[in-house]
Amino acid sequence: MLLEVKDLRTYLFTKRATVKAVDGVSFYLRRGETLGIVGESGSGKSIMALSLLQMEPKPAGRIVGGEALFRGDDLLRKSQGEMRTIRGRRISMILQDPQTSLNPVFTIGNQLNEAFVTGKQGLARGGVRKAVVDVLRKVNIADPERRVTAFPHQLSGGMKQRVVGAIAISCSPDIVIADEPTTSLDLTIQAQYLRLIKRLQDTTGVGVIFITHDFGIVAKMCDRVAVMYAGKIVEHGPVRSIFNHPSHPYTQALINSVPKLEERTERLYSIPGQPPAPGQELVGCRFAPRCEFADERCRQEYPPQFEGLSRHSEHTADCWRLEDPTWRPSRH
Amino acid sequence: MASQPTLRVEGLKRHFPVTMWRRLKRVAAVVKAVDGVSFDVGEGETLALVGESGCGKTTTAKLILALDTPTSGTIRLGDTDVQNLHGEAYRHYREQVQAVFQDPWSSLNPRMRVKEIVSEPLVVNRRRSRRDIRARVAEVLEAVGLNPAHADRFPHEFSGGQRQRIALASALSSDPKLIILDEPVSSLDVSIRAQTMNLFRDLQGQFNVSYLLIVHDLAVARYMSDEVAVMYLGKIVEHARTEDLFSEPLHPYTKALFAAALPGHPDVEREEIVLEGEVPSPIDPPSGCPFHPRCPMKIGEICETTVPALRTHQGRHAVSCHLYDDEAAAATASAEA
Amino acid sequence: MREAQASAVGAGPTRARLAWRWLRELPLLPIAIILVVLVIPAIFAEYLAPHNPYSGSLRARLQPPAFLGGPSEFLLGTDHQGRDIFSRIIFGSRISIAVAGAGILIGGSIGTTLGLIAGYFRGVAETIVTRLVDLTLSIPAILVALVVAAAIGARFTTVVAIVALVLWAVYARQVRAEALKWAQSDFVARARVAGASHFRIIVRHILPNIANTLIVLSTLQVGFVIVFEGSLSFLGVGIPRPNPAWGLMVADGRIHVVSAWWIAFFPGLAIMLTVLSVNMLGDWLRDRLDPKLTQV
Amino acid sequence: MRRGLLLASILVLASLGSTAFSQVAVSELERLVIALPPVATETNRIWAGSWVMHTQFEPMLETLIGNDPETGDPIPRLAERWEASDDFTEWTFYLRQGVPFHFGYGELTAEDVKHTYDLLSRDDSQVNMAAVWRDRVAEAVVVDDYTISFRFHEPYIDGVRLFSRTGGEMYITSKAQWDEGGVAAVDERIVGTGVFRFQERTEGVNLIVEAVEDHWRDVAPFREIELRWVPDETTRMAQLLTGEVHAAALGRDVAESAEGQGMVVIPSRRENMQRFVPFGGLYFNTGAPEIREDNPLLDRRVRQALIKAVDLEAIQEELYKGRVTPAFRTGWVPQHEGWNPEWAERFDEMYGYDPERARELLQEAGYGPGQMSVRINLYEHPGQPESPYVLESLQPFWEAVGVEANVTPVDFGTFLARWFEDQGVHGEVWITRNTPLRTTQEFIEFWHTAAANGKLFLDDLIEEKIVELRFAVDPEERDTIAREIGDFLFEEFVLIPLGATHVEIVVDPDVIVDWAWPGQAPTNWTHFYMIEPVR
Amino acid sequence: MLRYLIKRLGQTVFTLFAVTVIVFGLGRMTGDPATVLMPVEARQEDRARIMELWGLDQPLHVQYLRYIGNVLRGEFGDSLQWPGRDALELVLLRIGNTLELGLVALLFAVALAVPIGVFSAVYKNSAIDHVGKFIALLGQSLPHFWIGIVFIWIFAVNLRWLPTSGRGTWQHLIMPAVVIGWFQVAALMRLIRSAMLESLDSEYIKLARLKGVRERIVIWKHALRNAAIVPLTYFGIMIAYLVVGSITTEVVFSWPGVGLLVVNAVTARDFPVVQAVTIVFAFVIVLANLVVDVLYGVFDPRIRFE
Repeated sequence: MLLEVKDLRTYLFTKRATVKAVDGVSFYLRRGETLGIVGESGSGKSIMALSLLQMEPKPAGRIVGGEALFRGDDLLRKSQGEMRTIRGRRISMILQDPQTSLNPVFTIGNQLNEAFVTGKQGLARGGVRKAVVDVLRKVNIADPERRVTAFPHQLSGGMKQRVVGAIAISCSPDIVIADEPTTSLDLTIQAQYLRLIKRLQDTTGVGVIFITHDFGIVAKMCDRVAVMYAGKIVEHGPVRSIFNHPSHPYTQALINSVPKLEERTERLYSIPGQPPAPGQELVGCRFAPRCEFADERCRQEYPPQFEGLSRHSEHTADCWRLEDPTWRPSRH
Repeated sequence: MASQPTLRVEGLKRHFPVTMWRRLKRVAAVVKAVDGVSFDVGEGETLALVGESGCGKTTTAKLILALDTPTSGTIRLGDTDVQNLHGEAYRHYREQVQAVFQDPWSSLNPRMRVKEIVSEPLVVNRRRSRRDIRARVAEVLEAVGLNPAHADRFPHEFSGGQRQRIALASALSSDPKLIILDEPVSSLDVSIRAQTMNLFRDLQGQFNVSYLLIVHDLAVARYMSDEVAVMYLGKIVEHARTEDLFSEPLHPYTKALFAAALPGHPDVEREEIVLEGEVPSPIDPPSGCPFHPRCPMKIGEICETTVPALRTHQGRHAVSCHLYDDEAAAATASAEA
Repeated sequence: MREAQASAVGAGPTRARLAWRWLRELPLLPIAIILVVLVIPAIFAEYLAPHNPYSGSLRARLQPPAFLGGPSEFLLGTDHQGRDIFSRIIFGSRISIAVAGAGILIGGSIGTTLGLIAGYFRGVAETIVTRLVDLTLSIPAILVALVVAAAIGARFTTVVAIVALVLWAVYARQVRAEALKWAQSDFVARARVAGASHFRIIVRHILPNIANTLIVLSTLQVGFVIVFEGSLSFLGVGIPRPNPAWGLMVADGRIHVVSAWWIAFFPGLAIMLTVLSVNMLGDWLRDRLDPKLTQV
Repeated sequence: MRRGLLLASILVLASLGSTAFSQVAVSELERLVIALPPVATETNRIWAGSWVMHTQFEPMLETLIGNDPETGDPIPRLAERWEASDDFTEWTFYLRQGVPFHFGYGELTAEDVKHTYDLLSRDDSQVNMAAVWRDRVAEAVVVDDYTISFRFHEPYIDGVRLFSRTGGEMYITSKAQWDEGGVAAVDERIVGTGVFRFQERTEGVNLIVEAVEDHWRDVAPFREIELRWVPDETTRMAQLLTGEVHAAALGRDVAESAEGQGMVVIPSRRENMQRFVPFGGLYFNTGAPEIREDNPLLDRRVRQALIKAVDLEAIQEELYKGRVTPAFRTGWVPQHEGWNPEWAERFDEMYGYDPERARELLQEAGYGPGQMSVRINLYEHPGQPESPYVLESLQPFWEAVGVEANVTPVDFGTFLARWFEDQGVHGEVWITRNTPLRTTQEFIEFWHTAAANGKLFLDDLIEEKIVELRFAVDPEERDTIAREIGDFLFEEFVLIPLGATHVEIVVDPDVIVDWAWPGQAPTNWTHFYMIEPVR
Repeated sequence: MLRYLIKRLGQTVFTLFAVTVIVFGLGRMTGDPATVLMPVEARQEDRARIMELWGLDQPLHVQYLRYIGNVLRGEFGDSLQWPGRDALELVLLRIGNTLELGLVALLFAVALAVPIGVFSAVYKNSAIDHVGKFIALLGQSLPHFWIGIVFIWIFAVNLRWLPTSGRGTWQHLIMPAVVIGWFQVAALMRLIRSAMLESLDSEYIKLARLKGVRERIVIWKHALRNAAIVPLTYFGIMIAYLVVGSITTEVVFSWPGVGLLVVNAVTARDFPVVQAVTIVFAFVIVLANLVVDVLYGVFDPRIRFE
């Protein structure tokens, strides 16, 4: 087990309210595996990912509980100094927006150098330069020797994102967390980038946590998927199991509300209402106010986790409805 | 398609001159943002303009909205030519063509109350009594599913989906013939998109309005539109009824887009067409077919030298690609015969 | 960024509740100082001032403050004309408000108008305005003040005109940049699509969105104006003499710094407290009204 | 004294030289620094500016006739003796022999004196007496190397003052230098015969002079003196207190502060200036239509009321620190022609502080409370830091008797321009001063004749009398005419006489023991060789 | 870049030309210098003679054309107040002193504003933030001439640490530079603080931290380098304020700079000097803006001067 997160809680303490952004999240990641974390904006997925690296947004954000065992070591108990040796080297991250995630005033080479220098103190000067060019080549950047001296604004969006990718893999980390890395890319560029990630994963065996709001990316890229809603993972399981037998009403609704390219949809399922506002005190199931199956208990008490859904041991979901075995989807 | 289209665009071009200094020499160049685009939008119908960023779809929208002036070509709304509108005719056009923009956060003035935003197209164009305006605001707010009692609130008190509804209410308030929807759902939360798209579709019938949908997401185009035009580097490369296009995409670029689109299910297998490189700069567009440098089905020199015309293929499916030259020629021949 | 925005809204607290929150977080100390030092004296000067601020008795000049053993009738002592410093400071608040108010109002209006025109219409108007701004900023205002005062005399109107002359450029620069930004916003595009006239767009759409900037900018200028007016007084081209302008009192009292330090000290303190509080309030408003910072 | 003046001009005085001051020793201090407000014109060109700039020449240049440091009386300096012709149209000077110019420019001769005269009468000469040098002097005749005669077109009584520092500006400079390098050489450095010689000048910063070794007359008390131009009074005081400068010119309020810190105020030995507040625009003889009939100041009662409303003693004691001599009739001094001792006796009755009487007078003149207003032109008169305070202090006095006083701040230069235009200051008051060195005739000519700028109070009577005075040679006759004019003006209440003040310098008693200078020159500080260092 | 420079130089020339027009007009508004410089006793005809000598008796447009002609040749004429001294030369002799003071003041302002700005952004709403802001604001709340004399009083007269005034050693520079510079700290600090807040909130800072870069480097290299660009645009205005501040401060500290010169010159109606000072000031300010623009390009690679 590469990473095992148990009951992670990160709250944002603002003057007006305490926002339970991550409210008891547990999951795990194996070597070479891709885990998708799907959720809408505000579901807490990004804060959750940052919390793993003790990078929760300060000063409001604070990790208030749980543990994150990386190769058995609890990341949450480490000092900032220790975390620095982990960030970038053992666990790295690709951020959402390539336009803003590269520092506009430093060259590509400079920013990659830094990744190497902080990562591997041992490298000599020439070695660093060679390594920089190598890693740029690895992410399919043409003419890497020349690109080293370029500033971010001189590159296209797709290239920038590859540079961010290069920074992420520069120290051969064990885990790469990719936070919506393709949302701002065009369709054809997105396809190129996803292919690149897949290839890099195949060659290096790195574990990838893919954070996204798009089931399409999950379908294409992930082995397993966890669905987040309002700070909680409401359903989790192997990707096919989830697609074929979504067990939580939210998962079902999400899958049904997305138009398909492959077939004509007469009418999409429309999820009523709005996602809960941060700081809104919620008891019971977070999705209950928008759920067509919700009853009084759903609104009062948070449901337990039901395991082994669709006869798959790893498929879990939090929904009272699953108490009734008839609702539990069975494997075909 | 109705006999008299709501909007008819013919040979629309928008070229931006740019001057650059290269090694102390002044170089004048032209960005051909929109380069000869023609299409109709039928009454009560939806036409989707699909393409990647920089393909000219947004510039086209701006031209139709008269936020920009075309270099050449005509835009007609009913019988009115959009160029050189003045006075009454200009106000009339402003009432008839409205828009909903992509970003619900920046497209509503944060300093105005909802009722002011919604009624703006009414207030600025015609003298109407306050009571009429209030009634109309309530009517359209109700239509988009918002509580008319909230008309005194400010936009920041609403969520993204609600804001997009306000934008739609505002667009509908002057009873327009055409609304331009510029990426209307792409910045909304996933769980909100479906309700918003359904709303757009429902209201189209109710208000008998035509939509010109600017979108990059093919699935959204399929769900929302009656007709689809695919744009690449300022030109329409393929144009057909939605079902025709999705059942049989013809242009290699359209095919590549389909291939690149994300699957709806892990088991969906796609043809692997991965385009190399990026969209060329519109300052220096490639000669011949603009797509030829990236085209996996390039047939030869003709692609580099001759611009393919947008020709009808099998009835109503228009495509601009040399692959279909023979067929088109045959069709023309048979028609002549 | 968007994520924060989306979440910030959600429930949509009412306007009243927002206003209440806003009030509760007001920086009380600066506001209290502004009220006590500036606003209340200005309104009730006639009732608060124990003496005539314009005339005193030569025989009672340079009296120390009452609490330092001076005559009990002069709380903060007297100046070189035997005038009650306390009364003069009270009346001086009016001049500070008038100079800052008029200067900022005139300079701000001109600068805002030209900035809006330049930022919205671009083109020739923008070129002219930016050139004028550059020109204004490249001639030291104090120098102009010296020359103008030599020519037509130092009067209230001269001082206000000089202040306005400096400020308009500051406003025009800032407003032009903001107008430029907002002119490209989607809601302005929507307004144009709706058929709104340029005037309506500028007044109803752009101006209200610049209002915050204007408020913050103006607050921060108040301090500058008061200090600037003092500098003019020091050079003898500020508010004319018998007037109890704070800057003038400090300038006049400087020479007594050894023997009668209170003449310059108390008006100096009034300036410092006012400027400090106004700036603190300005900074607070800035943190509060600048959308970039409120979203954090 | 006026008799003495004439006497002195005819007398051949023995050379007193410097013998009386030979005990002066050279200070240990390398350089004495004196902080002064900047002079209007810093230059080596003696013809390029007016009296107030001459302080900078004082250490380096000398005049034909000197002034006694204690009394200001004329004493021989570069001229050993002098005489006037009987009709006062020719003044002859016999120069001291063997007086060397600085920097080896040879000995002083009559040619140098003539050269200096040429400079002062240049077209671009801006000295106060430029008109005299240009128009009243017919020619300067070099009789021999050590004798020179100045011939005048008409009688010139006041030659002694003209050729001393108290009146004229004839600071003798070297012809040899001019012949060698012209004006450029003068701009480079100034060549004179004084106890100190030019060393270095930085415009707007300072002027440094150094002692002349084996000076023909005196021993320089300091090796170097720096005149440092410091515009800000408070800064001058700070410099004095820290020991950065050893003497500083300070206003009386600031001087008082400095005294509190152990510094010492040295006033000049004699009064330097009479200060007064004139009532403007009293032009009774011009008939100019611009003269408003309704100007209340035209009424003598109003003028008296405005004077009696002012507590002069309070101003003298509080603002001038009591270091002021009453001037009962400004422009007239006991030493000069026309003085009437009765003025002092009648002063309190006519001019004394009496607000009640002031109110009555106004009532009589038809001005009840609030019915009359006066404009006070407020500015700082150069070299008079108290002047704005005085002007400001008038307002409450006048308001107290029901006269609205509009204090209007003006720039001094702008005000001068208005004043010099005939009707510019009609019905207004301001502040100015007169040097008591000026003869009565000069005073009257400047302030009371239409031809000059002063235009304080113009009347046909004065115009008649002044002509008489100009051509009168008999001392008795002159005295009578001058007194008549004085009596007339005394009765007319033409100004508020603030009194005569000394020029002062504040010194560090650890460095300077005393400085004897008469103060009787329009230029404030003179006799730098008289600064007595602490040994 | 070259084209941009040429364009900017063109604007500079325009600005300076406009300055000459304004300065000429203002100068003539103030009345005739003969009244001020000549003795009170001088007769009107003597005054007229001098005015003629100075060419001030001509109609205004003639004077103006002559003036422009001279200015184009770089001649401002002789000072009226310092006879025999070329006005421009007088100004140029002293501009160095003013710039020396201005630069040290600038350094002081930067040295104080940058740490305060950075720390109050990093530790937003902490005690450091508040104390830093207070120090910065205090400088802005005190008129130059007042704080100047208080400084002289405390540090020169009572403590005897520093000389009261004048120019000479580096100690002479300290008080006037602090007085001028301190006034600018608040504005600069505000800009740095908000730019830092924005920068610290950015994705690239997040990424730098994710790379494992030390916090010190994150703040002082990544964040500050970006945040420094924003205040840089303010430097042009700041130079103008420094120049303005120098006028009062030079008077208080008897600093032999252009400010001191011009105060005298205005009082004396010394047109040639006032004109020369204004144009030299304008030139310095415009040049500073130009340098700032070029520096902007150096600091921000995104600007390409198109």
